[in-house]
Amino acid sequence: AAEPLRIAVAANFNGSLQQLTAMYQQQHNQAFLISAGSSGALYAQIQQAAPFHLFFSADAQRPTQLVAEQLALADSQFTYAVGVPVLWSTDKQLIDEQASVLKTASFKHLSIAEPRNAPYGAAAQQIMQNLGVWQKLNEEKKLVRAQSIGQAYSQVASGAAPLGFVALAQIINADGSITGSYWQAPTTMYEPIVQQAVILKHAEQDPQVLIAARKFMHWLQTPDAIAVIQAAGYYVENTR
Amino acid sequence: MSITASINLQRGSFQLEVKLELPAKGITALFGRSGSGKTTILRCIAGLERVNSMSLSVNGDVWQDEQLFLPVHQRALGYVFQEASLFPHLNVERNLMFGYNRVAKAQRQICFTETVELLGLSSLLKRYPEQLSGGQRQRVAIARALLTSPRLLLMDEPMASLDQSSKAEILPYIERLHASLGIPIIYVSHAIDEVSRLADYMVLLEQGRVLAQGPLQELLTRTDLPLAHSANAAAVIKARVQAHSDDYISELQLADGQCLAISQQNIALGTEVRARVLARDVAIALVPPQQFSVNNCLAVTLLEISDDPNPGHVLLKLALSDQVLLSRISRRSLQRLALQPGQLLYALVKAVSLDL
Amino acid sequence: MSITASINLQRGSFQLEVKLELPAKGITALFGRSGSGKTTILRCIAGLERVNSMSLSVNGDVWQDEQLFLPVHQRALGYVFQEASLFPHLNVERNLMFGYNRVAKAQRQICFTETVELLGLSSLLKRYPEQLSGGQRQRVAIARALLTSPRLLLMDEPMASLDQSSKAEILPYIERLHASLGIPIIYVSHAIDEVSRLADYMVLLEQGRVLAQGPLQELLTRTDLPLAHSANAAAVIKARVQAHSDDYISELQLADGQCLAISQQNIALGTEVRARVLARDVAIALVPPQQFSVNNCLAVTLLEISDDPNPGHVLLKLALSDQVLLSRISRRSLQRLALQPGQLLYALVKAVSLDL
Amino acid sequence: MLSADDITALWVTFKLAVVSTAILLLLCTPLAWWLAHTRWRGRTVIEALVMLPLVLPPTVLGFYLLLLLGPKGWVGASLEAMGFNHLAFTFTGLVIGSMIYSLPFVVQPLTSAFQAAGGRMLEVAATLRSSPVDRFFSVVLPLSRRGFLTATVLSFAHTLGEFGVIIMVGGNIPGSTQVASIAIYNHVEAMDYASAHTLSAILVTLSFSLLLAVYALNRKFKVVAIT
Amino acid sequence: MLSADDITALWVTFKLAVVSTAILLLLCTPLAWWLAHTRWRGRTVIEALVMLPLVLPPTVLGFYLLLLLGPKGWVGASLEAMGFNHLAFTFTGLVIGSMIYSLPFVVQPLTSAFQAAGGRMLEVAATLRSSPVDRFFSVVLPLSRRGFLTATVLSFAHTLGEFGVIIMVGGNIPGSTQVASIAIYNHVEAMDYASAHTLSAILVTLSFSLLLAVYALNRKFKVVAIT
Ligand SMILES: Nc1ncnc2c1ncn2[C@@H]1O[C@H](COP(=O)(O)OP(=O)(O)OP(=O)(O)O)[C@@H](O)[C@H]1O
Ligand SMILES: Nc1ncnc2c1ncn2[C@@H]1O[C@H](COP(=O)(O)OP(=O)(O)OP(=O)(O)O)[C@@H](O)[C@H]1O
Ligand SMILES: [Mg+2]
Ligand SMILES: [Mg+2]
Repeated sequence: AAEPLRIAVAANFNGSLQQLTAMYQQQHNQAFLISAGSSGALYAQIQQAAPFHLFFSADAQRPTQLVAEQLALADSQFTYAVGVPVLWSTDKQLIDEQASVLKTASFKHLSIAEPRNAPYGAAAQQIMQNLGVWQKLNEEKKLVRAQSIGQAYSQVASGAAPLGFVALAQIINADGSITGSYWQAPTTMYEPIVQQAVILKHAEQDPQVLIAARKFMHWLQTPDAIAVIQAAGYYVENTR
Repeated sequence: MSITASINLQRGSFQLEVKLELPAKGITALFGRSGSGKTTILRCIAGLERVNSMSLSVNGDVWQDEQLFLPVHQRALGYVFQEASLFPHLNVERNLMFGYNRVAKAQRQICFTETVELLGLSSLLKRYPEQLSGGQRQRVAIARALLTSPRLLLMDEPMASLDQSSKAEILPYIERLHASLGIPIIYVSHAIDEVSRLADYMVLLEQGRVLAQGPLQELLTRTDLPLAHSANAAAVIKARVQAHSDDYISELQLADGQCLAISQQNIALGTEVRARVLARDVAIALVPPQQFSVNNCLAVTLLEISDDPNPGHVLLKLALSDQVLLSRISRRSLQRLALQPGQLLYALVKAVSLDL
Repeated sequence: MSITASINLQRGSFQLEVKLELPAKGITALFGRSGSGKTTILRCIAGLERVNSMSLSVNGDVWQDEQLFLPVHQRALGYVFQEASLFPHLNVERNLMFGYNRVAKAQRQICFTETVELLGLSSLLKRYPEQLSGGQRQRVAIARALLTSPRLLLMDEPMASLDQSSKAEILPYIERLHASLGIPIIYVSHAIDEVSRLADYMVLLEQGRVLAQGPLQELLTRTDLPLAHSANAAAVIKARVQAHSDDYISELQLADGQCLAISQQNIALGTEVRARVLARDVAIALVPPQQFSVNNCLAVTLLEISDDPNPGHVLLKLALSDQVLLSRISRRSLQRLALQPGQLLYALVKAVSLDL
Repeated sequence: MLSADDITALWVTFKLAVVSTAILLLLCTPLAWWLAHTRWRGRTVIEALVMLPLVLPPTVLGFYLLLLLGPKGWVGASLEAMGFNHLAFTFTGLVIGSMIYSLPFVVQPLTSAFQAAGGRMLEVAATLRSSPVDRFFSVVLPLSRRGFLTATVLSFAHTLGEFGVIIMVGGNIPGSTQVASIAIYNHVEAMDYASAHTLSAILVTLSFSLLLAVYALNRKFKVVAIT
Repeated sequence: MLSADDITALWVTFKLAVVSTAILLLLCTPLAWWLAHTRWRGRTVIEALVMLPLVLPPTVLGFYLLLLLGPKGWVGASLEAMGFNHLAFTFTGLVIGSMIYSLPFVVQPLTSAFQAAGGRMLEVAATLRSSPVDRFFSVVLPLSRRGFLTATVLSFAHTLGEFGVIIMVGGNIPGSTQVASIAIYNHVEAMDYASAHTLSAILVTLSFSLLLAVYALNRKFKVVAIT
């Protein structure tokens, strides 16, 4: 197709999306233009008529809101991935199966994404609240709030913060292994991190594009694509 | 044709209030003590001070009045500032070219190479101002102003940091310029000898006010003004070149037929010249002395005897036909010779102390 | 005790190569054409030019040699720059205070208020430099340098933009300072009259080299040097104050008993003084003239007749007992009087043209 | 090593820095001149206003600019009403955004330089028949060269690095509004540190060479001491 | 309207801006003096290096700083070895981070100012018994006041607004390292535009008043024309 599909993607899914589009491009000769950013910024831009065709948000709230504002097509909204928050450290010993380190609080800093803007941050907060350590850690000013889950990862990976809540997708190696120690919280401790995508109104301007967009969105829900997403460290619901 | 200016300006406690009516030809000296307002007047004429209650016309062209303010760069003037004020980012040549290039070719009346040569700048053209001595800088500033071929030249103590020999080279050049091109010059100087040599007209300033203005000759010999009482008081005598003798003396003839011997001048016979005679150089005799080196012995009438600031001195005003000569002698001599106004005397002046 | 300096420096094509041996008392004049290196010498002495091959000692203290370089601010000198160079961010008072405050109280020898008064700055203290006239700025610069109570004063044409009356006020003050405090002064000037009045010692410069150096009297009358041939050539005669008469004349006695009348001076009887006699002011007679205003008629012997740059003039060197007098007369007079070396003559000098 | 997008981003970055610095210099020169010479008392207000773009976080400033330049914004809507496109997500929008953010870096040094370069030399030039415009180019410009250098270098370097405004206004569209700084940021976010390091190194090296050239060129000219 | 955290953030912001600007001025003055007066040819390299913090995106610069200052970084590890704490996520770290980022804004204007303020006036002061240090304070400082103003204002305002470096190095801990700019950004991201507008307005108003005061104060002193 002549016109590339313009995708706005939450920065934390950017890597996986690149992989997916590369695959899709080979199979279907479809060109893409991918703009990564924070979901909040992308949402504000879409409101200001940014020329994006697809929006991969890091949450469900913004796509829903765009649909409500009639800036996105309601029938296209779907959950492309469900994020998995993990407590992670580069130190092999630091985190045990019970994540008792959270209770002993024998660390200087713990990095999380800002709970107000980042779903992973919100999940981290819920997990720690469930464990009853949130208030104490917060008051002791041990919680380092990164602007995004990517920053939280950087802070832990650099060693500046000894541990932090990151996304499983960030720490999982190509062979499925994980460096350092980690703890995956039971899904009951937090509201699921539902990451939704939606086709934007802007795509309707060109029927060709709309068709291509729908085709790509459909492909994302095929086992081929799901396998890729799962391998990247996400949980995927198979239902719409 | 003339230059008329009326200026009224206040700067702090200093008030300048002058009305000037200057001849449009020749050199006008602005003379006055430090702080009397000389620079301020030049700045007003150049248009560098924004004064509302001011009018100025040059040779009939109005440059400034209530309605009009001709911007500085449209006034065809040359200004030599009190400090050399060369452009630090340009070398000497480009400093000189700055004004030269901004004058239409047709209006250029002054030759670049000649000026550079005469002001001794040939070897300095590639230097930057910071590599020049004080006197060299000042010479560049003079040349730079001249090279705009101005219709009016303002010079603020242009010779202050120049040595005698440099002055002696530059002064005749300026005189010549003004003679051949008829550029009127307004010239600020503290050196009365420079002024009495150069100027035709004079404005005496005191604390922002004009004390007197008029032809140089008149002002120099007015005993009610401070000039006649200054150490270098002088009179200027008009005479005609009559002969050049082979002992390097030129003979000048005065209106009444008397002769004045002066060191040889390179001037055509018949030309009218002005000889400057310092009051201190004139001695008085009742009879012409004999076997005496002094060549000039002029018959004069004593007009007036006035006191000098120094109580041991008196100033004599002498009539030399219709011109006036000044003589400063000691009170002791006055008494010894029992001089009285109206008396016929001989004024003795050495040929070597006469200047044109 | 003396000031000795040996300087060797290259700036572009200009080379300065001088050895100076100046008396540690009195005023030394640096004299030379524009660009001859006067300012550069002062800068070297002040330590403002970093020159390696230079040595300088002042009154026995070494300020600079191969090993040592005393930084500028540790040299107890005062420097009046060729341009006033006031601090633009400080008003006059704070400009003056700048150096004054940086000298230990015990070392202050110069009174603030007196200096301010004498240089006519009292009413300007609150002004900023940009609100001053050129001459006012220069006066501030002089006062500022003096107020550091220097042990050596360097003055670069300090009077260039001052009028006669200001000069007449400031010069005696400087003379007095130097007399009472014994501060040696190195003084750059183009004005030979200023120099011959002030200086005791003189250095003649030409293109970065010393043409001659020595006591003023000697250099002024050396006919092989340009000074004696300049328009203001003068001799300096030592004499003793003998009487003050009531017609405001002071009588000076020369070594051989002859007398010199001069306008009244406020100097104690018996004091030895120096009278400056300009060559152009001395007339020659074979017999003393009668009924003549000139008061001084000195018996002299003609020592030497030399040519002057002006071919119509000659310069006579006259012996007045053991001192030397110069006289410039016209060649015509020379021939008319048929003067010969060895001849006894009368030198005539007006009392009013004598200066101390 | 570098993806095609990275290379394009580098190209866009330098284009943006050059264009916005050049326009800024053009526009701010008269403003700075006026600030340096006016005696109007309200001048301080303008000086303080000029600094304000620095005070807001870049992304927030970008957000407000987006609101202004977008189709619903005052500027964008006016443009659309006149038949043009609105400016959000365009290179023009980017230029406007980074110009606003770099405004203080240009106005401040130029104002300082102009304050120092006025005075006597301008008077001299005027008496040498130099018109006001001519004076500006032949006297003020050369005497305030250091100020222009500071302004240029600060604005240029700052545009290279800043992306808060740019990402909001430009939308980070590869090939048109994606700049190197965003690309690096994306690499970091995507934990592709190798690419981030490489692109950073290239950006830094290129900028360093450029700055070095500018400074060296500047020193080639005579350093004029204004004493 | 404002939450307690917002108020603390405002306080931290101004504290950070004041502290880092003050230290920067102290440290950069000798550096700028040296740059202005050395004849060493390598000087251009230093000048170009000083500008580099601007070239990298702030968050990326912050990332590299974090690597350096954290417990595994060269600086952080050395500190810990000496028994101190590493600097990541501390106010000290914040100060260091924003100092590095504002370095060019201080060095550049000061260097320009010092280049202009040298020369004759220093010579005069030296002949008036003023030692080099004394000269610096009594002559150079007053004559380069405009340069210091530019440096102070640029560095101060820039520290108020920029948070890319700060958030990485400081960790955005409410009450200790969270600054106003991050708070505003968070409001925007959380689509709480009302709070964003309010906090922005407060930050802008406060800064504006401060800048106005600085400029007005500056004009109170005599404006010195260096002609
Ligand atoms: N802004 C000002 N405020 C107060 N007085 C001022 C201001 N500007 C100039 N003056 C005064 O105006 C007077 C005239 O200054 P001007 O420069 O014209 O003097 P001048 O005759 O050129 O003296 P000089 O021979 O010393 O150069 C001076 O007394 C000076 O102090
Ligand atoms: N950087 C330089 N490069 C080349 N020549 C220089 C440099 N600096 C000074 N000169 C030359 O050195 C000579 C001496 O300068 P200096 O200032 O000492 O002269 P001066 O005797 O004070 O003259 P003036 O009476 O004009 O002030 C001058 O001819 C000047 O042109
Ligand atoms: Mg004047
Ligand atoms: Mg000199």
